[in-house]
Amino acid sequence: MNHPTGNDHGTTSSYVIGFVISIGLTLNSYYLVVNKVLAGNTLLLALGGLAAVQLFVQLYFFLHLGKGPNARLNKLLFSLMFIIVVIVVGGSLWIMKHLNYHNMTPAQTSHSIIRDEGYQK
Amino acid sequence: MKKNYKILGIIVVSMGVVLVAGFLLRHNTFAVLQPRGVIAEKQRTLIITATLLMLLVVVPVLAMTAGIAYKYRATNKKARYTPNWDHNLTAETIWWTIPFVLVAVLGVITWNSSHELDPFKPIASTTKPITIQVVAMQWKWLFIYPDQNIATVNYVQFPKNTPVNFQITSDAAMNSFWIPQLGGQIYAMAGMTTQLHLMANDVGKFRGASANLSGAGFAGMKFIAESSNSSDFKEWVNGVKRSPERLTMANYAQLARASSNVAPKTYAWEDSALYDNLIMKYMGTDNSAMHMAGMTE
Amino acid sequence: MFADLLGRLHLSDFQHDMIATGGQLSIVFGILGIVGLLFYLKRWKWLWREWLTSQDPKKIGVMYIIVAFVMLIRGLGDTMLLRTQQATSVGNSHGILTSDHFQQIFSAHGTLMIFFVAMGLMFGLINLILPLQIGARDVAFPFLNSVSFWLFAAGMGLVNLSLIVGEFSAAGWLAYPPLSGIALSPGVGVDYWIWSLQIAGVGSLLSGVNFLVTILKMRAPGMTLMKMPIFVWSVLGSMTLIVFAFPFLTGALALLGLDRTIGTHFFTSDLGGNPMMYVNLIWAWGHPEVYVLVLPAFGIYSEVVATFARKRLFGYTSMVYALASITVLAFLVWLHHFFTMGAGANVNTFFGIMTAVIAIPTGVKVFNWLFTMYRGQIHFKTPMMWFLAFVVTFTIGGAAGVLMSIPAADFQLHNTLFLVAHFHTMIVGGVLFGYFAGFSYWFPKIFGFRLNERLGRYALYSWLVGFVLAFVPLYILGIMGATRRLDHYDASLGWQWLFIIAAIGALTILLGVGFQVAQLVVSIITRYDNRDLTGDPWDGRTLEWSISSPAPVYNFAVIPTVTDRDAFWESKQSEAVKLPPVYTDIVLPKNTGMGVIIAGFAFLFGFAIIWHIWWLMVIALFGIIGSMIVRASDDDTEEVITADEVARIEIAAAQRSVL
Amino acid sequence: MSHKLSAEQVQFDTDKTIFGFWVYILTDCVLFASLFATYAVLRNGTAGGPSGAELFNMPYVLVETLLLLTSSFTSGMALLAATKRNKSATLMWLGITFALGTIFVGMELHEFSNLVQDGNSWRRSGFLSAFFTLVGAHGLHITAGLLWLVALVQQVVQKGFTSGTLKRLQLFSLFWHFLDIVWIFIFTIVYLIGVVKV
Repeated sequence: MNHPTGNDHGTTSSYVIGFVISIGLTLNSYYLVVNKVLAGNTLLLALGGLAAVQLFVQLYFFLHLGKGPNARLNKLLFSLMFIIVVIVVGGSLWIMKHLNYHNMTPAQTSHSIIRDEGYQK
Repeated sequence: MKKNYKILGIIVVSMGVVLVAGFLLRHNTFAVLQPRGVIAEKQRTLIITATLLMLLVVVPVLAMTAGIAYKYRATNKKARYTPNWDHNLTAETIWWTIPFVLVAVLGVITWNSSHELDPFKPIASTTKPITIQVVAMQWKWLFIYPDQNIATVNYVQFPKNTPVNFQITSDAAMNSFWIPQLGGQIYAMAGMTTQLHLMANDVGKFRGASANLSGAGFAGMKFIAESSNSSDFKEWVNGVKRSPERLTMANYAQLARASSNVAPKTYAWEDSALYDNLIMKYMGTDNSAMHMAGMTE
Repeated sequence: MFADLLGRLHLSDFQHDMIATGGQLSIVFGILGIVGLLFYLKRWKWLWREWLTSQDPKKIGVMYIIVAFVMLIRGLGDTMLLRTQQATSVGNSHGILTSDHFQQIFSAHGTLMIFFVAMGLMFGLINLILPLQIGARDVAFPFLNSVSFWLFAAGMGLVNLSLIVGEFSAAGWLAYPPLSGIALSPGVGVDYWIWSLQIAGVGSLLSGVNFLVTILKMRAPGMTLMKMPIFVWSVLGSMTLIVFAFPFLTGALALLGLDRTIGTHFFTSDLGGNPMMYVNLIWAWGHPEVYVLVLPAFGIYSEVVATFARKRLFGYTSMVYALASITVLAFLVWLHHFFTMGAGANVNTFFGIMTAVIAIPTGVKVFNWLFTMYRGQIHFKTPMMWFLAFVVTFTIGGAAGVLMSIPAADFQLHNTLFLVAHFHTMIVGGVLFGYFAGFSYWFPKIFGFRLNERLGRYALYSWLVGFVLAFVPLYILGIMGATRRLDHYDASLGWQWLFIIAAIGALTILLGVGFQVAQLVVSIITRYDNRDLTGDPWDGRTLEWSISSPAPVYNFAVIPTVTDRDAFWESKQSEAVKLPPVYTDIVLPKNTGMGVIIAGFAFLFGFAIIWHIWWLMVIALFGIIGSMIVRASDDDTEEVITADEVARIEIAAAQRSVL
Repeated sequence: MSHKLSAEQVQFDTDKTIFGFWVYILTDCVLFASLFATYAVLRNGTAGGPSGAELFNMPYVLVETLLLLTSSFTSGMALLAATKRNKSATLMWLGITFALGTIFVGMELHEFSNLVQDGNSWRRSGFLSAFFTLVGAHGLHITAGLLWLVALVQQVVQKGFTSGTLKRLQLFSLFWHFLDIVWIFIFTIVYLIGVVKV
């Protein structure tokens, strides 16, 4: 059993690096939005990407996901949680988008059904 | 030998029970298995084929259970006993692949049937479809005929062999619009329109009901769907046109008061925008083209 | 002023109609009877010291099972009322219940049976047996375990309190909005439902975390994952499902609670709300929940079949893969509960096919059980009989499930009595039979004597015959187009005689429960002749049979080292001479009343929110936080059992086995 | 501990508790995921009322985000100081973390009260209900963290660096970093994407 050495909780430098990168990422995404540098789906992808990068930066530098006595189990459970959240939240959004057939007028619905589901009218 | 008599006895008794039950059931109408509509017929064949496919696995499993349990009972000294034989690759591959194949076949059936029997998909037919707007109220069904300018409660009639486009909404709790002998059910929800496309093959009266709990009067939320040949239908429509009551917004408010097991009623001319107003009432004005400011309070 | 001091609680909330008053009186007099008995026998101290403050998972397991059996009896009482109503309410007669009361009863029936009977039996058996099977002395977080049980009991208390004051939800066991919204259900019923499930749900989530960590961190040395008993694998799968699915329940209930209490618009039909999102969220938890219940039952079947066929479990690895794939697939199927909401053919097809795919691992497990029996020597004791009853019912029910996984077929069968019969086959045939098998299989290990075999078999026959009589008519009625939850139907439909047979079936199940109670009483009376002296009554294979019965408080005097699967069977076969054990001091958690106190505050918190007694809610909240801080700063939480004390207990047990 | 537990046993218990707390944090992630999913679905349900673009004051939110990020950093510094058994440094960093956290909650409450005064409370529309509940749930978690921090500081002062206080400091810093990660997603999904006309 390894006794509680310093490396389990990172060193000052690892915290500073993580902190600086996170600030950079936050300001970057803020800049993209406020100055309208990008728009539409590309902006969404950029923001999503920046958020994901900051997630993994903080997981590594602040939460030390990769280090410590339970490293392997922590990573395994985190990825299982991540997959389940992606499945259920992504699935829910997919379902609720499709349930929007009801909010359109019947004419709009029939048109979009043919487009989505590929029926011949 | 005593054990064998007991098992035989059980088998004979259970066969007897099945026969008596079959005899007693001969008068009942099995709505799901005795369809009168195009959609319901396809759904019945689908149910029967799927059940037969399933029996391919169920019957062998039950037989094996009985056989193995009987043959390898502890008192049977002749049976082979191999305590440590705990895996066999061929056997395991067999019972991973058999269910896989069965599910693959079912998958194909599921893909085809879901697309073909989608309640939102209009029925391909040469005759001109009739549109009926359905409103699920506090424990009764209101049917509005936008083209014929009539409305009815807990009773709907349409000509046979003509596709019927139901546009369904609700004015209170969530319900489920279901006429078992004509086709599958679809939920009726407030503030939105769901659709159901059915077509009756021949003349008859069919029981319809709400299949989703919607409050105290839920059990009384049933209606009669009747299909008639087109001449009788025209005659019926003219008859309803002459009925004294008119379905105005005021009349509707009175009808909307909670009541159950309501006897069928008919209304003549009605406020044609009623159905759309009901949806707008819940919609608020955000994602709908028409800004009905007055309706949002 | 005094009136609003109690929020919306008024005297009138204590009055009920005739039948509800029956329920009210049975609960009040039941409690008074028990309290009176405790005073008469002067057993209050014993109860507080031995049971209420116990941190021993075996005692907590027994309490779970007691609560579950009491709730089973109340649930079956609801069943009899429902069956009587449906058998008599035809044409112009309206049976014995009003519609609203009928709807409250089936809502309570569903909620009690799933959350307090099935979850109660599951956590009871897991608490009793899991630490023993992995060679551990305790669960990972003993105090958390005690708090979880008492939160479970507080939730159960709240549900039953609705019989005494106020009413219960009439919107079904999953309370779909807009019916469960404040507009259409203005009463306190749905609030009772929400807050009893929130409190019990937090307890279940904490137990899930607790047992997940116990399995992953506290196995005996040498017991790698692939050497664990299969029941432990099934519990690992079940706990993973709890840990990742219960937050969806907490979220959905919280949002519905906010809708009803402070006027938010999550699931209202108007002002931007979306009731369909509730249905989606509740079933994102709902389907994993039914797999949470059935996986441990599968684990029990594997243990029972291997032991009573005197054979190693067939295909251990493929059984583990089957469990793992069910655990993952459980999160991919939830839309089959609302195919009829009309999400379009592509969405319906995806979830339909994924639902059918789950049948593959389940089918594999059944074949593996059959081949465990193949070329074995099968002893037909009650646990084995429960397994055979399971195979018969579960196979048919499973086939009905796969049939309804096809969206177009489900359009005709959804929300009918066919669906009701299907999920009862799954839960009674699969889950309940499994936990009854586990209960009679491990009873000697916990209480030191075996259950009466003959009465056990009578109970099984009554349950099985009763089950067939009660649910085959429902399958038939479903095909006839009978929807669920009907408190009245027309005479012309010719359904009544089928509902009467179903009522007879329910009575036969009640007879089965009667036999189970008789079995318990007779076994206790004749416990001396049925004593389990060796600790291994069934010639078992796993570690729990390697210690004396009833299992001592510290479980293992010396933590065993495991070398292979079926650790105990291997050690019995090997001739290696066993060195006399060297006993050491054992540290066990000290009894504490904090679990009861925190759950007591949670009960008050729930009661206060239901009745909008805001001052009481704030006090209860501070009570919970305060108790946690007091517990956190208390360092003297463990006690020691000295080595010679352990030696004395072990020697006494050894002498008993020589008798 | 009233009796001698071997150092190995203490280390095993600490790792077990931290692992258990990590599993709890994963369940909290799933709870927030359900709130995010509900927010995403109800985002357009403004029922004629104002949408995100009209309500959110971006510079204000940026300050909030940087405050929380800094307090996450300082809680890391506090843990490092604790592992070096430097009591005064630990208390100093914990104090800063507490201050930043309190300012963050204060700013959030200020934003909420402005919204409510302008008539845009959680009763106004589905979108606003989802906004208040998601951001409010995070705020409640932060407040619970601050309460916990007070109890921790009091324990460090009274008992110094026992294995118990060290363990609880590690748990607290895990919890605080987790909350900062949740805030990253709130900042991106609720505020940034909310302001963009999508």
